[in-house]
Amino acid sequence: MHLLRRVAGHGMPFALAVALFFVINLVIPGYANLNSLLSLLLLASLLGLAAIGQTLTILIGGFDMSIPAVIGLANVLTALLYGAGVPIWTAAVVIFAIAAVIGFLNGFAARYLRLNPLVVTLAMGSIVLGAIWAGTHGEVAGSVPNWLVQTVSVIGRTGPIPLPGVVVLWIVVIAGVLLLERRSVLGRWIFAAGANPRAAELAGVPMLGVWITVYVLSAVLAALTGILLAGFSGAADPSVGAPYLVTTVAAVVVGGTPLTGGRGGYGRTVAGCFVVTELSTLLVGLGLDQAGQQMCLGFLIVALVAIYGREAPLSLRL
Amino acid sequence: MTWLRNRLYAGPVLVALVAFVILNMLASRAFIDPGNWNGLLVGAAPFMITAMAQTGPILSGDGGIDLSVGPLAGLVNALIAAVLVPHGWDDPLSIIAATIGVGLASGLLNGVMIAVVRVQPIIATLGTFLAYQGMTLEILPMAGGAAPAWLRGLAETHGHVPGMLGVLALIAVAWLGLERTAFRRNLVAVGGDARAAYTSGVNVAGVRILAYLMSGVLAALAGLVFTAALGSGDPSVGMPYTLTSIAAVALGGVTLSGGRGGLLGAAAAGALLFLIQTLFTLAQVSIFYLQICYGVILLMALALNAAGERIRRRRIFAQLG
Amino acid sequence: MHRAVHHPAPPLLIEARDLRRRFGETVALAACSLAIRPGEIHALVGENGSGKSTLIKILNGIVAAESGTLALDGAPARLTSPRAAQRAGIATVFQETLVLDEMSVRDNMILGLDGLVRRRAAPAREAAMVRAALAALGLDVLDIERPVGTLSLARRQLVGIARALLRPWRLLILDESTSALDIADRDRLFAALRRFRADGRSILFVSHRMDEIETLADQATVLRAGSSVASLPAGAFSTDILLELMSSREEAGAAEGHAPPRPRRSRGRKLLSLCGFALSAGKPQFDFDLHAGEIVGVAGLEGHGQVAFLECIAGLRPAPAGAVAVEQAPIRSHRDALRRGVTFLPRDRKTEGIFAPLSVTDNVTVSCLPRLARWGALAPSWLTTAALAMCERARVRMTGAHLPIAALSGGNQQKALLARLLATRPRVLVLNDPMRGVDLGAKRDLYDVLAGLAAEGIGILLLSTELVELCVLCDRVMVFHDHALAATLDRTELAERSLIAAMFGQPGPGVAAA
Amino acid sequence: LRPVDAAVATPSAAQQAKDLANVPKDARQYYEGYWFATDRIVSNPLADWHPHKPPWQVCHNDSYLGNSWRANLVAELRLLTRQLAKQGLAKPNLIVTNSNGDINLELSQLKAEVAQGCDVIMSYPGSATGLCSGIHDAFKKGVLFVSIDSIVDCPEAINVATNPYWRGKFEGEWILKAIHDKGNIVAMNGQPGTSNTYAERVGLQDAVNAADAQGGHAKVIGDLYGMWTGSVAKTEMLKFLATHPQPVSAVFSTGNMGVGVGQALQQSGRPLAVITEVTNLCSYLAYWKENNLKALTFVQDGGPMAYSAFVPAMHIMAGQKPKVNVIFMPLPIISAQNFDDYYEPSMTVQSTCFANGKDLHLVPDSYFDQFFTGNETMPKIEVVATP
Ligand SMILES: Nc1ncnc2c1ncn2[C@@H]1O[C@H](COP(=O)(O)OP(=O)(O)OP(=O)(O)O)[C@@H](O)[C@H]1O
Ligand SMILES: Nc1ncnc2c1ncn2[C@@H]1O[C@H](COP(=O)(O)OP(=O)(O)OP(=O)(O)O)[C@@H](O)[C@H]1O
Ligand SMILES: [Mg+2]
Ligand SMILES: [Mg+2]
Repeated sequence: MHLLRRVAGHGMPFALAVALFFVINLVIPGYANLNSLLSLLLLASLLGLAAIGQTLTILIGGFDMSIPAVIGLANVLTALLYGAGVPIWTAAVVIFAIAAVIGFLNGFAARYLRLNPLVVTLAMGSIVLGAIWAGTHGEVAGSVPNWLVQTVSVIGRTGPIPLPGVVVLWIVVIAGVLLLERRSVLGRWIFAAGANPRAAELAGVPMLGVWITVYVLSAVLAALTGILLAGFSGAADPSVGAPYLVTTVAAVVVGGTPLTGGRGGYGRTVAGCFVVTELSTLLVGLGLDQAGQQMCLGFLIVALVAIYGREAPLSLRL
Repeated sequence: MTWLRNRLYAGPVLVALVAFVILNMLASRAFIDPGNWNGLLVGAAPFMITAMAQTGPILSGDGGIDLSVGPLAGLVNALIAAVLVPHGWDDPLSIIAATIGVGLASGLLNGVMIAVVRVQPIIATLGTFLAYQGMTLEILPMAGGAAPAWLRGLAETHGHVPGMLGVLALIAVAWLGLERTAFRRNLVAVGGDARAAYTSGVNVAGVRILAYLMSGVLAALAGLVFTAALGSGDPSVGMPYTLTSIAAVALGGVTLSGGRGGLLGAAAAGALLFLIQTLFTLAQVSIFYLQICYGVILLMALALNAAGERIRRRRIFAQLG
Repeated sequence: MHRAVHHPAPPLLIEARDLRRRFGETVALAACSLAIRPGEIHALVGENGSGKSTLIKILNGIVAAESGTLALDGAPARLTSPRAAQRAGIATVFQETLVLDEMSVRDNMILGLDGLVRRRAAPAREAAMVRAALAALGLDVLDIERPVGTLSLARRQLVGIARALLRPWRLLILDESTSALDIADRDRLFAALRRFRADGRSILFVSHRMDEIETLADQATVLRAGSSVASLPAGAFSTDILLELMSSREEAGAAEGHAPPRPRRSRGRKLLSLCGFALSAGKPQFDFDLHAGEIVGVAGLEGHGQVAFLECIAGLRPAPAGAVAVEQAPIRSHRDALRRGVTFLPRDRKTEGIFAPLSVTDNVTVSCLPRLARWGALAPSWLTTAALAMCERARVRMTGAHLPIAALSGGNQQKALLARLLATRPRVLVLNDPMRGVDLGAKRDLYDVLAGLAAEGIGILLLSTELVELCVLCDRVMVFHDHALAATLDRTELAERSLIAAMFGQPGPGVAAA
Repeated sequence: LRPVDAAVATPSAAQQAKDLANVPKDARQYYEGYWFATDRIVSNPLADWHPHKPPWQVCHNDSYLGNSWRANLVAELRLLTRQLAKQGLAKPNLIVTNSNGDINLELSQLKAEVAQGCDVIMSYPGSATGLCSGIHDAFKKGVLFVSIDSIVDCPEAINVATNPYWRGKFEGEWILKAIHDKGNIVAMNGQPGTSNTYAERVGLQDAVNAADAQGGHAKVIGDLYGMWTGSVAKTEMLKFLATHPQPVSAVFSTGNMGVGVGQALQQSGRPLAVITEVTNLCSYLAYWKENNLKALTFVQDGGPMAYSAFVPAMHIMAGQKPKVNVIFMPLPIISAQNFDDYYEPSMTVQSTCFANGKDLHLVPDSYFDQFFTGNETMPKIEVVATP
């Protein structure tokens, strides 16, 4: 029974992602074309990049609710800096640096001061957003380089590869994160830290270091998403990250990574990203309005998790 | 004595609350004028009630949380203004019955999904969060509808006595009553260590479900209060209150891993959040800085509570030697 | 084999027949039968993972048996939850001391008697009931409003037992609930148990300590690999017989199944040194040196400072007075200790030791990853090799290193943790009661492992609550009393008697000159 | 697609006549379908109400945080207040509150403003009905409440806005002409639950229904919600296009989303459709120029919009009486004909300015005269460009 759940949990999200794709093709005649597939990939990859931080922080037993704010910050700064004539790469470095600081503060507060990660990152998010507004009053002039727009465009290409740059980037990043999880000291430490913090500490895992590194990673990747979104919408907007609060968490849990930490991984989240994107696409395809979409999405998330994301009963936790 | 010990956790937030009342008074005469107290109370009540609604689930531990608090309040507001009243069910009995009924139903749904189906609370309630939002829009696609006079009366004064005071008093009495029962002990036990509670014979699932029922009813009451205050329905009224309720519980010194705290701290923290904002309004500080300030205060509160907790533990171990 | 069958009257309090239960691939109970008569103390013995706790979980309705029958007073019974079991008159103290640290002693004990909202008794009566139950265990002194977290582990375990006594019970089940008790508490408990037997109530008693079973039990049922292989009356069993029955391996060794005393070895160089050390300011200070190849025992009644002593050495808490140093390098933090090769084995395996969801490999290698890695990168094969090597040394018995460690029995989990320590290439091992709740087979392995390590020149500090263990294994034993070093008994003076004397603070031979 | 006009019942002709009785003849054309924004239009709302004496404390009660449209609105109010102050008619500082989407909070802020001694409260309300009790308090205390661009359904409030229904219908009719009454239309709405969004959408629907009655074949095949945010609009549009292979001949976009919609079409390999917008963002004009769209947009920067509401407020504070509580006005329109009067080469797809052209007035000040009785001389104010 234990085993069964584990097996189901492993295969399920991936099977689901594939199955859903066929379902969409069935219910929506004419969906099967390159552009549809490309925009699915594009949207999934934007979500995927934003969800890396969420996955890693959840793996160590935390949470990152500041992702939307950091996305917004990076998005705005990209336009502002580049618009002000700063070379995009310099701009990127500056943005990543700022993001890193935010991540550091998150990790430090959550681990060293032992404050609840959920609330800490919520608070940090509200500080960051407030700062953006206070700085820009919502008026974000500026511009983004054309190639960036191309990178995040469905019809964009990457050299010989017939895929938008962001998708290629995502594929590379996926490989990177999976290697980090499975084949690096940090990766093993992340899982230990999440599985049993007290034991990890006694076993000599540098907990503070791990937490700070993970939160810095999370913030930096959120910033990357923010930069890419500047290219996606062609303009800057502090609230551009808002949708990613719910969707990143949804992607992680639908992928089957329990919020209790130490189990799961980014591979599952990748599947989760596809499932979430496909679901919302399907609902749009079925012509549901906002109200209907939200209701269905709500029930679907719970239903899916109830199928394979259930917690062990108390009696087995004794 | 025990009564006091069980409430020590709320000390800091109560102090802060008093401080902010004084600051507000200094900031503007308007705040002192009794004519405005009702308005203030009406403004603060939803913060307080949603905060209290959030407390039960968080106390019940194992990552307990109820994201659906805000949307449920919104849904009740829409139901009253756009369904009950238009159909002529605008007498106190049917509206209050409906409110409590919806609250119980929602609490049962969340509670069963979490305690019986064993879906992680944050996910289960994320589901209902989205669902309720959708239903609200379905019922009430745009602001409208109306509240009966008696209901609007809750937001007015009756011979210098704000109606809202009645609502809050009612909740307080109910909770104080509940605290005298075994429920609080069971809740704290389940939140502290579910395995210990289970093996010593506590009906853990039952306690969890009760906690979410409590949350549902309180959130629904918040919806009732919205309807009284707005005198109408608005599909977007509930949304912001999920986050503020979580923030308030954290501010209120309730340990977010469950097991320690109560409604008092949460309610006080809810009022505090409201007073911070009024202070900014009175002091003419830009809303932009309010966002920053919320964040900073929340962090500071967390840090303080954690520090207090650490001191307490150190004392414990000092005794242990 | 089933004694119950030959004894029709008086009616059996509990009769379980051919219970079977699997967990995934592991068979926890194969064909387990148990018959408990009213007014008897019934011992349940078996190696780690032989199914004792599972049987008890079934008697509490925590897990359900897949097949087999359960009868109370001769009538078939279905127990679906601990609550139902309590109603049937079964009160259980589980293996882990499950109490709520935040809560007062009183609330901890009343917990579970109430309904969801209905209180069982008025506050005043509650207090009376609680005091009565505590008095039965000689804890009348305890302030019942005090948070349980402020009590020592032993006291917590006793509160757990008192909580069970508070229920209206006819069968009291103790699953290794004496593992943390010191002699004084244990004797008091046993006295109480005998009283209960006298007024016709029964006790099911799980322990890995043969001495306890011999002194206490009227009847002993032996589990092997999930099957009850025998049930013998008081006269009919002895330690050796039980060992023989429960161990699949036939060589049931010397008295108490312990290895023969280690031959005395010449001290190596000085590894660890304390000077002017005291457990709290004001207490007499003392110096201490740990030499290579030495096994030094640490003993004391629960809560007399010996654990704090270990934690200071492991850098887990600052030394109140004096300095701890490894070859002149001071130890101020846990990281210092690890850097200097001082590794610590915590007492509570479940909460401080294992990473339950992770594989044995990950559990064993977690402490030595940087050494195995090249530029932070790891190949799985490197990890597996290292893990297998260490498990080999620690005699871990398992089906595969890729399995989650939670699927190992407690004893093997313990060995896996020892393997983790070895993987760090330690110079000093600080072990906090490593044999707690480990069955004799596993113990024998662990003794040999420790002896071997000492022979390799590792210094070992061993805290144990089992005096025999200390006598057999250690070159000297430091005995703590009232947060001070009461005595240091040398190999020549080591005997249970002298140890007990020192633990109770009576000046015996070799009392340390502070 | 859910029948969109389920929630509101059309009042009888008699009722309409009664409501519109006091609306000036020349303005009536802008009042069609007013009932989607307000239950009824009150005649002589301030008959026995009297403004406070100057100097006035001017206040603004806002509901939404952070976009440049709102920023311009508040900035303009500040400048206008200063103009009054120069004439000794007002205190120089503008008191501003912002509830960031929390309606209950906005209500208590409104009450606080009344208590703080505001004499004129301008507002961009977050709810059509939620503020009424606060507005009533204000009214009783002789405080004027003027809502800008978004209508509140309370008898004591003065609303100065464009009729969202009229806007939606106007766009709808223009689209239908542009696509010759046949083809598929996608509605990119703002935020679900807001009355502007709703009324606009109904306006479109009625236009389409009317055309179909004349034997047209146009229909609305999708309702998307872009939250007035480019990236969201683009995301929703991409998902929609991926799942709707049928051709899209026009998009009805309601503010700040035209560029995102267009990009989505292009990137999904679709021909650029007819696109209407309601905000005159420079970025949209730049995009328009780049791809020479077949497009249309209203001119309604936040600044000029604030000014348009401020003028009637001054009429009232000067002592004149409004004939009705809802003042609807038309808006300038940018289309192919006058595109060059508004477009400037400096505009890019990223620029956040508004293309207001030469004249910042949305309507000549004289437009409002017809809504008032009495001829008290009102203070001199002039619309100014916001920084
Ligand atoms: N919840 C569980 N999930 C999976 N396997 C389990 C579970 N509980 C017990 N087992 C398996 O059943 C076997 C018997 O477990 P049990 O706890 O009864 O052993 P035990 O006799 O109590 O051992 P110990 O002396 O260590 O307490 C164990 O070896 C374990 O593999
Ligand atoms: N959730 C679980 N999954 C897998 N195995 C489990 C689980 N829970 C318990 N077990 C196994 O059941 C066996 C006995 O469980 P128990 O908790 O009694 O072990 P233990 O008491 O720690 O062992 P010991 O008696 O040596 O201390 C152990 O081998 C443990 O690994
Ligand atoms: Mg056991
Ligand atoms: Mg055991």
